[in-house]
Amino acid sequence: MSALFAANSLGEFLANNVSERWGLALAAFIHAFILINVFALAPLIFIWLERKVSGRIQDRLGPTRVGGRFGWLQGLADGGKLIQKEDLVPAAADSMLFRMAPYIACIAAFGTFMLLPFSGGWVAVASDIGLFLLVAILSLEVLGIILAGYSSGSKWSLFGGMREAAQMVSYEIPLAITALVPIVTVGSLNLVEIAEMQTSTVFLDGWLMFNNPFTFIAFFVYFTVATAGCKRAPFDLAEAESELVGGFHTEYSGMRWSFFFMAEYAAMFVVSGLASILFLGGWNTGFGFIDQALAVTRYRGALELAAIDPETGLYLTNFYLPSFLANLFGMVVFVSKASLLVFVQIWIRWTLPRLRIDQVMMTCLKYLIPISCVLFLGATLWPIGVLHFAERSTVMPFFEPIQNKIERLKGVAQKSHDDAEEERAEQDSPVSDVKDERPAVELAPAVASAPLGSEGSK
Amino acid sequence: MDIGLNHYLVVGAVLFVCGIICMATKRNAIGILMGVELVLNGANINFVAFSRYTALGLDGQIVSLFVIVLAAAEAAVALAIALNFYNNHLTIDVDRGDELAG
Amino acid sequence: MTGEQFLFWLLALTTCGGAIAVVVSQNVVRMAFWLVVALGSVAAIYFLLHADFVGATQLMIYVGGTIVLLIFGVMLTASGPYVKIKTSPGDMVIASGVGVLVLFLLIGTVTAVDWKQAHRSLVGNEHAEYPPAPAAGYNKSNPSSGNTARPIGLKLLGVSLEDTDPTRKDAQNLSAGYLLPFEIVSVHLLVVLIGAGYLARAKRRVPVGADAVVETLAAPVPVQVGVYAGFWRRAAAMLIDGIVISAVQVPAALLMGPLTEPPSNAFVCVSSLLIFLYLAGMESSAYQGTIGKIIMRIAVTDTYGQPVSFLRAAARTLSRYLSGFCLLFGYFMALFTKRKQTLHDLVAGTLVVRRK
Amino acid sequence: MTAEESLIVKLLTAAWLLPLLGFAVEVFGGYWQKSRKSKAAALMAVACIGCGFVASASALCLGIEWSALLGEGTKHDVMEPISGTFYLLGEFGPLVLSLDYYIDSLTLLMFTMVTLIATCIHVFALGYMSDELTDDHVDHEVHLSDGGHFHRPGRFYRFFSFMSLFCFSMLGLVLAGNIFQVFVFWELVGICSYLLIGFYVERKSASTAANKAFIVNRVGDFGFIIGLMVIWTSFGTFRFFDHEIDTKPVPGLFTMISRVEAEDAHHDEKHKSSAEHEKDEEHPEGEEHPEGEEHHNGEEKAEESHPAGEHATAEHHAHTMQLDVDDARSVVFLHKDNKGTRIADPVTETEKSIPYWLLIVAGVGVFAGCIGKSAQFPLQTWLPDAMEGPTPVSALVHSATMVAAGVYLAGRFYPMFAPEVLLVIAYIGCITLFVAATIAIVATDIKRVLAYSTISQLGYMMLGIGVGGWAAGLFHLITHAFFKSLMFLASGSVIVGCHHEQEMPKMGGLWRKMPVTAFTMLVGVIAICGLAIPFSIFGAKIAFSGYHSKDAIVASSLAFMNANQIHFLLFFVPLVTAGITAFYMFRLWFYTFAGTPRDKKVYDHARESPLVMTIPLIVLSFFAIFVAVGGEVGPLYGLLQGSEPVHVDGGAVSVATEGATAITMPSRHAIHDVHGQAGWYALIAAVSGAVFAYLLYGIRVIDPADIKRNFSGVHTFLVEKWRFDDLYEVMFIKPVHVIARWCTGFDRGYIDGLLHWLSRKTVDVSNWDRKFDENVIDGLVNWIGKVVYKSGRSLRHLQTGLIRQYVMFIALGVLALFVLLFVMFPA
Repeated sequence: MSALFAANSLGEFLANNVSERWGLALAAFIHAFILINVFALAPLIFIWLERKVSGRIQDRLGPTRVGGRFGWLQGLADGGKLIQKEDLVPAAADSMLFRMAPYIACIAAFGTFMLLPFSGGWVAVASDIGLFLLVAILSLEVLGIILAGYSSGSKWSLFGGMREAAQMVSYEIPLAITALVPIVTVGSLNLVEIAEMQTSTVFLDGWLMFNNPFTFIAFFVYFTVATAGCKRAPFDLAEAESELVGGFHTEYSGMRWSFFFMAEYAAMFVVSGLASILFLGGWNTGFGFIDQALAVTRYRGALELAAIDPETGLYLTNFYLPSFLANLFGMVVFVSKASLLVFVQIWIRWTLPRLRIDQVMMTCLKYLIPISCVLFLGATLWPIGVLHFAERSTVMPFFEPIQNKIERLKGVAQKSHDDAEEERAEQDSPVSDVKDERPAVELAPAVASAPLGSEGSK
Repeated sequence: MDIGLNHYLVVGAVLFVCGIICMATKRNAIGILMGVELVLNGANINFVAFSRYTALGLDGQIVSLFVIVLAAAEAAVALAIALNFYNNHLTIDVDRGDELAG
Repeated sequence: MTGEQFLFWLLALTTCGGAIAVVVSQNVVRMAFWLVVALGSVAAIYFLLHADFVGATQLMIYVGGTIVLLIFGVMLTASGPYVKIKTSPGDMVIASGVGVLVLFLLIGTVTAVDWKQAHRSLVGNEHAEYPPAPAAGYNKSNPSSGNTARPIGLKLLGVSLEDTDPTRKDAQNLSAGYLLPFEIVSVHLLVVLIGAGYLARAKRRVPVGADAVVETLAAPVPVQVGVYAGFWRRAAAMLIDGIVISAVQVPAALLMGPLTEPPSNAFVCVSSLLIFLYLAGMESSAYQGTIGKIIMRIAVTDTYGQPVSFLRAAARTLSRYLSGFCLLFGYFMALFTKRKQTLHDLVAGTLVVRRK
Repeated sequence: MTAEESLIVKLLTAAWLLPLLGFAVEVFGGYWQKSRKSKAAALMAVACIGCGFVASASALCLGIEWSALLGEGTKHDVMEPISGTFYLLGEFGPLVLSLDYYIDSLTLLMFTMVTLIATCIHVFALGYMSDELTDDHVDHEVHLSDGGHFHRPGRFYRFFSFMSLFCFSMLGLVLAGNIFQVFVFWELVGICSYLLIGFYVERKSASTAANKAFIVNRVGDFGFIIGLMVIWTSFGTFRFFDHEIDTKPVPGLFTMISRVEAEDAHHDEKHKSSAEHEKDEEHPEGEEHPEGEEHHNGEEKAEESHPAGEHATAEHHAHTMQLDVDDARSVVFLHKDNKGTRIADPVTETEKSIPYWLLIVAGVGVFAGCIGKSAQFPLQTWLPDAMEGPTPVSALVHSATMVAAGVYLAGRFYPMFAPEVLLVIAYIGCITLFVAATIAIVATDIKRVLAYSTISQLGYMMLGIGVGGWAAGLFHLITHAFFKSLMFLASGSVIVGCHHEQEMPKMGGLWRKMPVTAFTMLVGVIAICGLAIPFSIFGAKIAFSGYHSKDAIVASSLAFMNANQIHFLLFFVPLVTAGITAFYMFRLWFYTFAGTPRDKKVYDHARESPLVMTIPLIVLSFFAIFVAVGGEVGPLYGLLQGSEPVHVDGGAVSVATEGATAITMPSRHAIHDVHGQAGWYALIAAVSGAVFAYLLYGIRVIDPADIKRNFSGVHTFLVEKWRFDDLYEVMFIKPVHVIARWCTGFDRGYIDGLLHWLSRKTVDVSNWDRKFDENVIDGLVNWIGKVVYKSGRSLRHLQTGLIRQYVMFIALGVLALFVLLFVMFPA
């Protein structure tokens, strides 16, 4: 269970402060609330963006009326309309599966937000296999599409579902492989760690995209594959209206129909966010001096949270405001990057014509999979080659290796932390006062090493 | 009641038995394949539960990983066989594939 | 009821319910749906058991992969959207009876064992903690996190992080690990992939007389279409090429330094590149073959008897490594393939034929 | 072992094993190929032996200390022997059988020579054997009963695979590190020659010749085996070199039979050598002999107190070596440490020794093998008959492989030979060279002349080794290999050019038709005769290789005669034979190439051979001219001296150092002193022989036919090869036939009768057995079969083909098993 909720900031904080059982439940609730209220809004914004961008590309204005100048409430208005519509189930449909399918698609798309970090430590589940789990959950979305296509009892839907199944299953393979290309460089599947390692020294040098030629190409391959995996144009064969009416959602209407679109836009955001974490530095800006300062601040914050009182052996959970602000800034950076990539996807959709289904499949199976395999092989051999021939860990002449950088920044944070400790110790002489001022939680070593589940049952 | 090893083993047993019944009753080849998957999953639950509740350690999880991977391979081959069966018999009903009956 | 208990009962319910629904359903797609429910719940049970990597794998492979394949099978084989092949009620009753008996047997067996005592006698410590601590993850500061990806990876290589008990002598030692099973499973997967593709492939028939048609097309080197070069002839050609290459390489190596010392990386790289260019270049040239092939009167063509492009020749040269890596088996394939093709011939789609 | 040494070992191993690989590939690939028109096997063989040559030459370049060879310093610094074990075949108590290697400069030289010549011959054979490149080869020399000729598929691949095996065997023999391994490869060489001589197996003459060669060789090998037995029992090891058994150092054969300074050398010898040395001291060129200088220095270090002039006598005295014998001079002690003191055998921990006569038996036994292999008197008869094989085979057999093996072994085993054995060798060689040369005078078949000349030259080599000119003998082996292979290939070219006409009386004037062949042949003839311009130009004589080597042998025998006046024949016979050699070789050349054509048909059809055949000729003639350049101070001789056994240098004395039976081997110094003198003698003999031939056959001053008429008795005797074949017929073959007839009678009368009786009884018994079998056993088996069949028919209804039922069966079976378990083990 704790693996599911292994959060190292909010969950632990609540577990330590409130009570272990209810703390975790509370954390889960808070996460869910944030997900629904913040990121379910993201599709609405992106739908508005889509209409706006398409309008501008087609030399028209797009929505203008609802919500002030830019029609920015258009998405909400659409949602309101859709909720009011009748929830239709065709007579030929397999009604249980028909009703169930949109939920599966939606849950799979939104479930991935659980693993997507937004800033240093700001993640619901900081799993060591975050990337793996994220891709696994994302791949469940196809199930909803297939079930929708099958259960509608319409041949257009069946064709759409079939195409979708073939396309998504095929594109999952290059997606996973290209996502593994930067993994080879950093050596971790933990998305937080991956992003933290991309702190730049000078300008953009920390971004994994610029780490070596293979990651550079891999970014573009990944982005193409991710676009196809989200069944976005020019790969939107599952809902090609000129051929299949509406594809798998031909028979859907109202809220169930809109669930598919929420899922689609959520998935777009997730793959774009993943792209920015894997290739574009995550919440790092790319400017060396800013990144380093922010990283030191974040590490300092982590040290403050995990500080142990040397006399009592208790955790001192200090709240460190600069760290919080740095994380907030990081989130802004991250969301901007991801949104930019979503914008590019929209841009592509309204620029490029649609492919034929056999072209789509051939592109994937004959080109993208071999290319991604070659990239993976190259990314594996590159560090060995650089180490062997140039006798250094990177070809960049003046940038330091990833591991050294992290160690150095952590060292700086540790030093400033120690200095602050000393300062505090000098200012506040009596130990008991300190204990009163700061919230302290007793965590005996034996308990700390025992599983939370068994602890709860004792 | 504390959740212990027995609970998980019973869940595994239920899965296993469901798989057996599935294999024994479904005339659809795909259905039989699903029964096989259920049986394998029942066994896998046992492995992982033992890895948690006994001194087996990570070995149980590794074995279950092997099982999962091999089950995927088995599913691929079984589906290919099912497709061939369909090509040859124009049905997926396994009761029709009794050419070798004594 | 603690959170764990609640989750367990919930998941047990969905798992067993899903499984039973699979049995009861008569529609194959519904069966698949309930199977997804059951298997997804099994993945959640793995998370509950601190086996996060296994759980993720279960999700990825079973729920994400196998189920899709199953639905594929359904769609390709069903003659209509609602195919129901009914089971006779008698069968159902008998199977259920036997199933219930087996279930009682299993439950009886499971509950008959005192696991706590069994664990303690197995460990050899009468006061061992039961249940034992979960297999510790990589993250030592947070043992309850269940991060098992790295320990499992290391375990596959034979490093055991979980045994920190200093009294156990072999605890920190390297063992053989699961590397060999891992490799075997990998090869097995590859074989299955190829085999499944072969079984499920669309059967195509090659038009009769394809060879005869292409014979009329002009080719720079007159070759005997359909007269494939034999293994020994090709081996001799390779031997000659080896002599030619070493006749250049060995003096060059002697210039670089004494032969007893390993050559420099730059030398290896340059000579590998030159050898590659020699092989691929000669085979795609108007000679259609290396010096050894010219001497042995054989030539490289594509499957239509035409000269090969440089790209194809390059692919052929690179896939020679493939032939070499599988214990030279790729080369020996020329002994028994129908058109005397080696593995790299098959990969690049080339033939080696006799010259006129 | 340094990296360089291990590289040499690897190179030589590669050169040795490549032909074996080639053999395997050729023989199987050839067997399976569809058409017999493929040259692939030949190219493979050429490639293998060519690579072998490259590897051997590289090893030669790597292994030789060139500065020591060409500059100052002793020749023994040229190369340290490399030895070791490839593979342990088995251990039988203290006796170890293994595949070893022993590499010194001689080995390297032999490798390079063998591979070079074999490469040339292979290339030549590409052209020579090309008429075998057919699926339907007609053998015109085989007449069938219906009057037609014999038809068979071409055997191109077979020829080259045998050639590869031949090269492999010879190289293995050279590389061998123990005498047993030598024997193994010795036999392999024998079987290869058998296969190749009998290549045209359908021809009666060819198969007979092959059998003859094989059987005659077995006679020699019998002696070889006796020698091996003696070595096994007395020495307990076969290895040449020092090695270790269970970490105990065990000396090899060569170290066991090391020499000590003679206690009292021959008075004459002492006197003479001291006198010569004094003369040498005054001579301005005395400093030219670095080896002498070195010993000089060594002596100075040992006895510093002696003034330089006084110890000169002592030096030569000290250098006369003798086997370490007991006081009764009948037992030779083995095992000595570096300082020469006797020690116990590390394995058996006893002081080991061997009776002196047994040592002689061992030496003579091993030499008997050499007699057979190198066609020495009295086993020389097989070699001329071996001409039945294709000419490239003859070239290979006569130059680099088979016959060279015998001389090589004699040289390699030299440290084991007691002086008495050496005397035997010398006399055998002496007789052989004379007998063969006389027969060659009257032979008319071009290949037979060459064959007898080979026997004669082998006699020279043996003589050289026997009289203590170790390096001279092997020197001649190398040079002879080049010019004899050259001449054989040239004769092959002539034979091909004349459409398989081998009789010289039918040729003549061919040099106009085939100039390259004629002049390369002339090079070979001059080389073998030893013609030279005996004046120094740029410090070296203008001479072909044969002059230098033959000169060295004659010089050795002259020195030997000086030391042992009683054995004067050992000098005069070779000297005279040198003249005979020149005579018959020029006779051959004049007969074949000069003068007017005698048979118009042959002449008209004659043509020069293709390039693939002439290029090897040119290559070989180049080597025939220049291989021995510099003579005694040249690189080749220096290389040979680099692996010369230590005691050769100073000369050895026999155990009986007094009286008529005493034998004193000349020291190198002594040989060198008579070198110039001997060179003049040999040159005069050769020139006179050549002039005589020119008079007889070149300008025909006297008609040879007249001579033939006048000396018809001698001529017939010579044409019949000294009647050796008749002698053997009477001595061996007839008695064997008589014994065989007796055995046949015994076999037919007694053994067959017993067998017939037994068979009748067996038939009776089996008749009874059959009745029992048919009634009792078959009835039982049939009953079981019926029962099984019936039950099978009823059981097969269980196999419904329904997978679901099978699943149920499994589940029920498991249930049943568990129920059974609970019932039987209720706890």
